[in-house]
Amino acid sequence: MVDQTKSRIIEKNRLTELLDKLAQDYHLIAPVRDNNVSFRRVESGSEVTLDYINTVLSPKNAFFPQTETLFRFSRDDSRGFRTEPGAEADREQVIFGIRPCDARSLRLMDMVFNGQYKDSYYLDRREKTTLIGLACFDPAETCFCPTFGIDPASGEDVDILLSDIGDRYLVEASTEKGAALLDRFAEFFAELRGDEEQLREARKAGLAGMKKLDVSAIADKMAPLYEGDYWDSIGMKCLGCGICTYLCPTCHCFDIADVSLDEGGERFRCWDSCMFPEFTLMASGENPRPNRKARVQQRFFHKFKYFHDRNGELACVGCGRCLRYCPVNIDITQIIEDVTSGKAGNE
Amino acid sequence: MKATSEEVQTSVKKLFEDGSIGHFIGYETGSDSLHVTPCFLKSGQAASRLVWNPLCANNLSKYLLDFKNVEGKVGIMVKGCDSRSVVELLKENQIDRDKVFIVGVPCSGIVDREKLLEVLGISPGEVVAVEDDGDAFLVTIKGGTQRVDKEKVLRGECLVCKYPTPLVYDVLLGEAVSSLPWVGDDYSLIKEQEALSSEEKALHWNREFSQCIRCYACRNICPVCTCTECIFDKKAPRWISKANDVSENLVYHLVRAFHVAGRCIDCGECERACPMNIPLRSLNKKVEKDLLELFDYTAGIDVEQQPPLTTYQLGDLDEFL
Amino acid sequence: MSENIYLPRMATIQSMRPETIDVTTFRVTIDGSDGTGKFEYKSGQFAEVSVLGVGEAPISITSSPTRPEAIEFSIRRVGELTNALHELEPLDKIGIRGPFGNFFPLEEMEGQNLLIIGGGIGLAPLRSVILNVFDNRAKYGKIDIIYGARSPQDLVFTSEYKEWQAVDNTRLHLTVDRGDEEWKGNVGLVPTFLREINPSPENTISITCGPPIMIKFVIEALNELGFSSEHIITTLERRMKCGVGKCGRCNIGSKYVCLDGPVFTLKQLEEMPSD
Amino acid sequence: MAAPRIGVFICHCGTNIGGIVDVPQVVEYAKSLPYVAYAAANLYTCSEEGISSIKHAIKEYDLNRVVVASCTPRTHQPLFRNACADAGLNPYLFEFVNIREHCSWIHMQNRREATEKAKELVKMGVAKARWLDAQEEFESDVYPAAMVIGGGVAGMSAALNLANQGFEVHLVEKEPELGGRLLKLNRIFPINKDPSELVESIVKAVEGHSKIRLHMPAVVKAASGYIGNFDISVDEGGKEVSFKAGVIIVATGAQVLKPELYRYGELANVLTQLDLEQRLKDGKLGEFQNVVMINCVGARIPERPYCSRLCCMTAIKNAALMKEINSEAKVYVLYRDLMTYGVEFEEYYREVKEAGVRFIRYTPSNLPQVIGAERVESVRVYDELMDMELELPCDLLVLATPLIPNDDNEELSRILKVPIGDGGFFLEAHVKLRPVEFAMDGIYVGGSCRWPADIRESIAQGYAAASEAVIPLRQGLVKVEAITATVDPKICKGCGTCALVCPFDAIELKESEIRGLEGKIVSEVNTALCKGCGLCAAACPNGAVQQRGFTDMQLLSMVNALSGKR
Amino acid sequence: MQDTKEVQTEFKPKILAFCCNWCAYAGADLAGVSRFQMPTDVRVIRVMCSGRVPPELIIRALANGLDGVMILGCHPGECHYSEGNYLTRRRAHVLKRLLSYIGIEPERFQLRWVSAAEGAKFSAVVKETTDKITALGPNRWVDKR
Repeated sequence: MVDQTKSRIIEKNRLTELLDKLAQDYHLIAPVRDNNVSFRRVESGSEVTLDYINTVLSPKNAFFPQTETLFRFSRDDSRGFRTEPGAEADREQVIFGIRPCDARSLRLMDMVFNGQYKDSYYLDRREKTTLIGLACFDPAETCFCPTFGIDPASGEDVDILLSDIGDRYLVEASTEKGAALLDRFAEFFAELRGDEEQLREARKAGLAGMKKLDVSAIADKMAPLYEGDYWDSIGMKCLGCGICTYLCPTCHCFDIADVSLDEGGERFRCWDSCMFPEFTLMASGENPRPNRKARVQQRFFHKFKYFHDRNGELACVGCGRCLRYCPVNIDITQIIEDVTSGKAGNE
Repeated sequence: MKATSEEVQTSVKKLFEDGSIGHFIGYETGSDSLHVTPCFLKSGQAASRLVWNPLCANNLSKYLLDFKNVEGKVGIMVKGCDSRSVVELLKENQIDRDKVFIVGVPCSGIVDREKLLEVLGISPGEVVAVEDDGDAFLVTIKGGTQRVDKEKVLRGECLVCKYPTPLVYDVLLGEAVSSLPWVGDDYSLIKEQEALSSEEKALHWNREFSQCIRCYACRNICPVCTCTECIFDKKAPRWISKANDVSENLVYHLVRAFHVAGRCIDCGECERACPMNIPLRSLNKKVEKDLLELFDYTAGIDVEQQPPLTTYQLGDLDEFL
Repeated sequence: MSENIYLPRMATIQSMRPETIDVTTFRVTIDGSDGTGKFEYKSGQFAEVSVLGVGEAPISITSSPTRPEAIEFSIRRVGELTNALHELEPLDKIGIRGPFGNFFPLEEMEGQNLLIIGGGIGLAPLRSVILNVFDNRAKYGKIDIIYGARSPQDLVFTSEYKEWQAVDNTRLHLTVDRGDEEWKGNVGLVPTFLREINPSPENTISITCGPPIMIKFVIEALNELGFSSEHIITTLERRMKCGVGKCGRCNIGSKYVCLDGPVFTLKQLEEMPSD
Repeated sequence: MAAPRIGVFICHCGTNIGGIVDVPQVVEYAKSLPYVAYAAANLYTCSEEGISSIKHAIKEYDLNRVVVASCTPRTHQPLFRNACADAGLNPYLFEFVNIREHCSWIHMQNRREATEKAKELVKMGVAKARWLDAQEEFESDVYPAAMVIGGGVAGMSAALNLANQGFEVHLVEKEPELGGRLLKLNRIFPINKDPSELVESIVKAVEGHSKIRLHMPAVVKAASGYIGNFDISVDEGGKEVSFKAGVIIVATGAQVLKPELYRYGELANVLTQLDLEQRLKDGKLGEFQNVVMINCVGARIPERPYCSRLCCMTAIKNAALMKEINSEAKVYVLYRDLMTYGVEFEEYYREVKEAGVRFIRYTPSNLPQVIGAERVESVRVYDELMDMELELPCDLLVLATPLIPNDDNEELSRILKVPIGDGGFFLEAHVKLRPVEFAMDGIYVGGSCRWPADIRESIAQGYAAASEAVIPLRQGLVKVEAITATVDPKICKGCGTCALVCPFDAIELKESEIRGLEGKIVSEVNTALCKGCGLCAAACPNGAVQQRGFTDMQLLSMVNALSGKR
Repeated sequence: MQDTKEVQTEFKPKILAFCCNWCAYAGADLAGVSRFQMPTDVRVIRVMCSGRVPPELIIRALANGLDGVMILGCHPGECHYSEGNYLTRRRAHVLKRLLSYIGIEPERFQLRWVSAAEGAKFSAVVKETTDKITALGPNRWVDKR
């Protein structure tokens, strides 16, 4: 149901103008088409494209950049160092056009970066970000977000949701932060005309055939698959590249390394992937996950069991990126089906 | 005649039966009708899974490295381009010819999925099958069949393919294809790039390299990237920082282009694998073009041919400025 | 912005004591006189030790919290960071984050006999326990320390053995895989030696640390000797980076070695996948 | 390995460096560099005082690396390396930085920048020094025997020379008789003597020498090993004979081209100069009245572009002889250019000309033509100098053809792993610096197998090769280069790229015998053959092959240091 | 990317030269002995053969922000190791073209032949290269890490 009080509309032809305005006041991150469609920092509304199903890279970069300075250091005259922390997020940011699946992934990432030890870099950015989502009405064949209880047309995990209902967008704020932003840019928004609910429902027809798998018992069904040869052929096929993990909106693994210059340097973190052999390789030369099979297995166990055991959620939002971009077409939905149907154990 | 999936299945089955092979690497239908995926067989029973169609893009030859220590011969399906990487693997002693049984299939072009969808204006779920039909593909979509000109929807490497028929094989299924009618100047795109100013080139590549996420898919899928430990994974010396910035990405891509110089056979797998759509073939093609112009060398043709950068002629070009 | 969990505190190397050809014990104090210099830890925990410009690695603490004057790390040269550490000199600065991870349940172990089994550099975290229980000697029963290394030259903390042996109701059993002319002690692998010593499982908790292959056979031997899996405690090694359960590489099943470990009972290990 | 403690010594070199570069400033800068435990200036580092200050500092400050920033390593490196060795430090833990030739002397007008550059050069040197490793200089015994291949005048001269110095020599000749090409000659220029006198005396000396073991007729079938230790196997009249040699001299000579020009082989009165000599020698020439000789037959043409050098003199010599036998005879020499180099030859040519031999110049665009059906009756030639066509009566046409490489050169090159140059002759290591050696240590070359040589040159080169070869034989030990290549078999993938680029065939693909890698095909360096060029290290795609003293780590550290990275 | 225009007046390039021990390094020595004065922007790294310099090192140097890299080796036919410089020549041609393809001006990577007797040539090469690279301005591909 459209909440009349928190909802507005914006005419399509005013969107660019709004984005221009947002870009002035915020770090505006939005989908841009280059060789591919990816979220990027934009300076003006005209750079933004909304003609895409999902971006290649999820917007996790905006909270957990691929490379991020943890602190800098400088050498002093003796043998010491002076350290200073990496930059805080210097301005409030707006992510425009985030899909409900990617928005959900942030909730999962929060579980990692919050907790006993708080990752100030991630949390700081998270706090300073307003998410403006874009409802999905034309999902891709590879999409299966309903599997994880995600409604691709809902604004559950965003501050504001835009729904394309033809000549205008329905604009719904679902948080205080969202409502505040709507107020601030009230000039661009108009009152509802009344047919919005109906128009939106009509658009939802496109979601009818979406893949929805039953994952209610997947964590339990994974456990016996630890041994056995189900993962052999997947490991065989896997090339050990980082596409699936780097494109995954829920994958959060990173490495930490130093840069050393004459005058000082910095310690940075950067994305890392459990698909890489070096990920678990110890200095002694031992590697607890010595082959592709072990690494593939870790990835799926992490998503469908380990993460669940720790946090009570599955670490997948059904965005389909890993399936869509895997050069050898390893199909996560097939694996879910194999596991949940019991086929995986019987091979 | 082009070989059919059935022919492949029958012949692989027979190879298992007569003991010629103990393993087979081929293709099977993937997650949808526009995808195939590598398929590994240990017996002839499952041979009916095998397919051969214009979607079989993967160069399977790299998987041969995983079968070095198995009992019996490994059968593998290769297209023209794939056979050339087999030649390179043989050249560098990475595989043993006596342990490999090569099933060659002449190929008249592989579909570029994205191009096809764009040309037809459809989504992948609507496609039922894609078949080769001479200079066009027959695309069966829900509710009919469409004929699409190959030139509009072929993969980039297929548009300049000079070796559609495998150069090395134990058995060839289907009729050899000697040349492909659409292949013209292999290097027209490279020449366009070469003609740009340094500033334009730098701008262009800066933008491209800044997109790279260093997932290493281009390296890992590359059939001639066979190092036991890649220099980019080494810690001492550290050639490249894990930090993802343009200059590190530059080092990665240039060194990679150089490392496959004289070995790259333009199977296009790097570019196909790249999720960010970086035009990686452009770098490799550039080197390929120079090796041809400077040293009259083409990779992957002859096992006995000495790699161009390990040899010289007194009369090689000496002008540098 | 809240506290930066990745920012190390600076510390000063007070001394470096060579233990073997490739193991050195670093004695370190945390810089800062304003109370930030405090570093409270328990036996079995580790710290992330860094050389700025080179990197960071998890290192188990080998000193005992009962002796708070300095923190000690016994470090073997195996990789980039440990090499860099060995190339430092006293008064050089290093970075310390931590302490991290869990610890040996010393309180639960009170009143029990202790069987401490170490191999090679694996004695480093055990030494923290050893010194700790020595300083609380009355709380524990009999202490048997079984320690082995590849050769007499590979034994660590040799300068302290005399002192250890002098402690009440404590025995130190040494063995080496290969002896030399001067070696008068036992020659043989730790698990074999353990069987020969034949300790009683009664009222005894065993804690062990060493190379994975040794741990595997020590556990086998302990099982044979009748130790229950709740009473076999070991500490694990994994590649770690962040030390705080975020970077994702040190998990065994759903446990992160850096958060939930490194100390585990055999019972806990048995419940984990054999990763 | 202990932590690096680097000592840096900056040399004033009197005012040579100190007058331009602010040495104290460089010393202070050096002290700030990583791992530098000590830095000081010397007035003259190479003086006794300087050397002892290095030795003293090594001990006093427990230094385990030394960097000297002064002049060029090409002259002073041995001195400083020895100083390190004297102080108990492996000499390869020394690194040289050149701040004189490469800095102060070339930037005399810019003291500030010269000082900055000196600092950076020191920084790079220190960065490399941090990664230096100790190296061992291996020595290997030299088996006191030589193999000389070829029993011609060059080979025999070399063999005699070595044998006379007391070394055992295996002389391998493929013909059943010693003497080589000389046996076929009639007279030798410029002394007009019968060569048999010369040949006989040398052959006698060779055959009678107790130190020379003749293998005849015999060909080399296989050779393996390296300087000091070659294992050789020869086929001696169908029997396989094996022996060891410390050095090898290649003196296999050359052959005379039999042309397919001027109807040679078709008409009975067309001979080569060598045929002519044979007939003269055998006394079977018969009557002649008009002799035409053509030079440069089959030489200096696109497929054989070189000048064989000897043929002109041979023609002149034989022309003179014709005149001598029949003073009435008309003798014409048709030439393109005359190669009569040296005072004696020029003189000889003039005399022959005065004796009535006519020299006519032709051009390659207008070759002489042979007239006659059954035999040559005349030769038509366009005389370039007189600008007219002549028809020369001719009852004997003699063709001067070049020396060409022996047919079996390639086979021998393969067996000995020594290179052949463009024309098919053997290729020496360096035309000026190492003219009678191959690049591969312990193998030497002389005589016409290297390039057409006359008798005098052949003898001289035979002696030259012998005097080079005798050095390792006399020393009894050879020092093997310490700056050699190494392979890490763990990461080597056995692609063989390194072996392909190695100019010394020092790398082979072999099954590893290392524990854990048994059976893996990897590259293996034969340190005795390796000359330390580092081509393999640059060609290896993943750094499995390294060059000692110039590792990737060391070179990259220098580049990074220059770039401000640590 | 740096804006090249702004800094042009102050710009002093940093150039690296790999010199073969047997020829160019000796040539550089001779230039010194002869007191040929030249720009101060070139730093020499001695290698035993020009063929020792792997392309990785050149690419790394340029990505590190150095403004130019030279390899100075023996003239063809004069390699101390018989053929090292011929292999260098092939590699360098391919690399130079590849670098130029991505916008690194050809002047920034040069292979030149300098014998032990060519002190004057060494000096000329240093001067010429320095001038050219100074005119080009700073390397566009600058590393920050």
